[in-house]
Amino acid sequence: MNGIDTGFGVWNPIAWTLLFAGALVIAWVFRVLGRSDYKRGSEQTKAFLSGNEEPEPEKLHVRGDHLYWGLVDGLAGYYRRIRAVHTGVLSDYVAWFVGVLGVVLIILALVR
Amino acid sequence: MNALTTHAPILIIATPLLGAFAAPLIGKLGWTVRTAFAGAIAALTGCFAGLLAATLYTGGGAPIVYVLGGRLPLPSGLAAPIRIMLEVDGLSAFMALITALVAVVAVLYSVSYWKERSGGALYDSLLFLLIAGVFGLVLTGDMFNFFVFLEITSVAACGLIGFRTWRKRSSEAAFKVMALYTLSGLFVLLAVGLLYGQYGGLNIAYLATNLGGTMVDRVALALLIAGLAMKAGAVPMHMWAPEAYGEAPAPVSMVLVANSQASLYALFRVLFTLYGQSLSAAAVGWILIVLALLTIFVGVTMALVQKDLKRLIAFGAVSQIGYMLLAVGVGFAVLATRPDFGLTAITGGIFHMINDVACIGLLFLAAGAAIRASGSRDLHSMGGLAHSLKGTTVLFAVGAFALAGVPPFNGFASKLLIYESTFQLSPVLAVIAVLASIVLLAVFVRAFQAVFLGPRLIARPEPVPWPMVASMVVLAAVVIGFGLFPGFFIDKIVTPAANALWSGQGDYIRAVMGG
Amino acid sequence: MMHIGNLPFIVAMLLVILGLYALLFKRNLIKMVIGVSLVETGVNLFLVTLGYRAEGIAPIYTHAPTAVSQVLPTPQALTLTSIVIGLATTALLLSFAVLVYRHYGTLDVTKIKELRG
Amino acid sequence: MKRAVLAAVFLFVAAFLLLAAAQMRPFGSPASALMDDYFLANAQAEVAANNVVTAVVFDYRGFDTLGEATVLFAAVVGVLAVFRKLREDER
Repeated sequence: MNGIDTGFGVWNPIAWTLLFAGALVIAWVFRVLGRSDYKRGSEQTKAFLSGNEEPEPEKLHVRGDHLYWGLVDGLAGYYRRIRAVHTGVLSDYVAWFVGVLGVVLIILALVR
Repeated sequence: MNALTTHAPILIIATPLLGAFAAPLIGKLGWTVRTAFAGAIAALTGCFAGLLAATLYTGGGAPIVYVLGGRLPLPSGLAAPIRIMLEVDGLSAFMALITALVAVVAVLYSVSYWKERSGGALYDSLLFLLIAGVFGLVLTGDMFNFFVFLEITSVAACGLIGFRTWRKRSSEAAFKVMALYTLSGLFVLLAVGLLYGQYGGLNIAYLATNLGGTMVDRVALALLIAGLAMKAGAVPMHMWAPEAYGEAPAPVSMVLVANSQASLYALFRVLFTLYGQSLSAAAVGWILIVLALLTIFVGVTMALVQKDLKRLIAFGAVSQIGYMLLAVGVGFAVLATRPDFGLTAITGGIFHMINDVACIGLLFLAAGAAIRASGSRDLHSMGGLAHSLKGTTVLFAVGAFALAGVPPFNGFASKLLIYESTFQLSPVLAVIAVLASIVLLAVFVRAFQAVFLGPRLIARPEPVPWPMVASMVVLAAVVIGFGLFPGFFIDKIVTPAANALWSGQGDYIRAVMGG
Repeated sequence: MMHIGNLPFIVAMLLVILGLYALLFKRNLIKMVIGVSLVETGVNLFLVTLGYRAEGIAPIYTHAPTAVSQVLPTPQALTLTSIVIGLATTALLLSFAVLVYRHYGTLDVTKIKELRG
Repeated sequence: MKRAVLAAVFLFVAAFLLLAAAQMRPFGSPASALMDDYFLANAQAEVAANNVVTAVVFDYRGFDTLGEATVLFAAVVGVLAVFRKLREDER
């Protein structure tokens, strides 16, 4: 009743959630059993940057457009083309509409 | 009570229409009265939608026909319906429930979102017109009437997109979207004209009994597919969608997603109910599948590189339309030949509709709160909002995970059905769908990191008023509830809708034409 | 009556095509609105031609001769509705064009593209 | 190049629309007029209207007319919203 049977597999979210919660509890237990000589706010928690001063947190923050730059850079060719397609010009939007209409017309005319 | 049940289909449309017509007058009485009125109208509409759905489900799923201005669908001795009628089957009722959810949440959110702005009464009026239009789209059983409601939604939606007239980009988006909506509506009307010319009728059930596979029918189908797919936002006709969703006020973006889904519903209605077996289902199914794959792929990859928060979510919304198209396209391609997975695919696609509107709506609303708080929508200059907007942060995370299909949220349940059934037709489809979901998770991790994590970049963000939080909590409850109990909801509301598409053509026609 | 075949349908479609041409190849926003209007006019004309019945008269009974066929009333009703809808959408489109001009200072559609990429 | 492809696709779609128009049932002879003949035969008796188009617009398809008025209302509200007076902080 509660899960789904797709005919090829089964998905029961309640069982999954219970398992996940169990895993979280185990992780939490491990965390609690951690080292007792760790002190918050002391020299231990400071980042070590080869002896350099730690920059301000505002400067360390990875901003939105810096995330995944590697992936985007790897796909630069694709992105150059696909962004060129999004011209922002209304006539082009209408052209795409007419183009799709043409393709659908061909397919429907040819298929019996 | 009995009269209410009988007239529920028209009351669903009439109540928001009353709200729309009265809003400019009520607006003169001040903010409190206006808000109370809007809330009452939204709540009443939601009740009627629930009543209609309950009537349908307890009645065994047989379509409910409501004839406007008459008692019987057919006047005695005539084989053609003459009056406009609303026809509600499992799918219509399902879409009405989605729209009701969206309507209630949008009105609740708008209460404080729009308090300090000019033209609040006009905003309420347009919002109710849009809601009434979407209800009309999903309930009507008449092709020309469908066109009329299409135009109501177009005009109201564009009025709302361009509502913040001081924004340069809003005016641009409003003009472009209006031109495209009008064009798609006119092509739908042209197709309706072709069908009327051939068969002398406008009723969907009547046309479905007569349709053949002639050239004119095919051209009409092509016009309907292209026009409705554009309004739904399928790639490569999706370019208006990020502009519309991105530039509209946050609650309107959510209603616009429901509007796109109503177009998608109409596309499915045309394919399954109007044309059904009279055309080569495999070819049309593959048209949908190709459009869907393009939509999924381009949607997520474009979302990855957006710098504007609303526009990023909007591209995510475009990609989700692809999942529904994919699932139902697979279902249509194997219509009546492979019941072992065709029905599962359609079930997944239909279930994904309500999941999508809940997740995307939640994301739009949370983004609206974040933008309102920080005064910026540029991912580069936002950050650290989690320090002050704790509730919004959690809600955004819930929406993002659910949309990306992370268990145990609802997006996973419907996407699992889609993956497993499309895999049966071609493993490539499932692989692309899974990969796109992973990229989508990356997209929202980026958005979440940029907006909410990190040091406080904004000193004193505006707090989020309680009605906005409450509306987001409602959507989050839907997300989690549908995620934890998918079997229950599929059994109760999704299966009747999927059956209406898969095997409901005969029932739909018989409800009007008898026999 | 001269035999004209399906010429009225074709002429209506030609108007639709003309409007589509304006939308595709014209750069001025007002001309694009005119293009939308042309498509609309073509569709309306198409609808109203659907109702014609050979040798028929207007479907009005006042002083109508008996035993003469009348043209179909529904397409005329649909066209009336569709004309008013067209008027409403054109009005809104033009007011958005005014708004766009205020913000951008131009009506050239290729220059109104802040929302791209 | 782009323009040439566009022109070709445009001409192709145009040809299809014209083909559909040419292939429709002949002009002047509606294929099936069950609904319209019902209106012509019964409008006077049922609606008491001598003008059948009026009967269709305001009675048989009155819901469309309501929708039409709604579109008009929506457009008016939209135009009012576009040209409304903005608050100081919104300009």
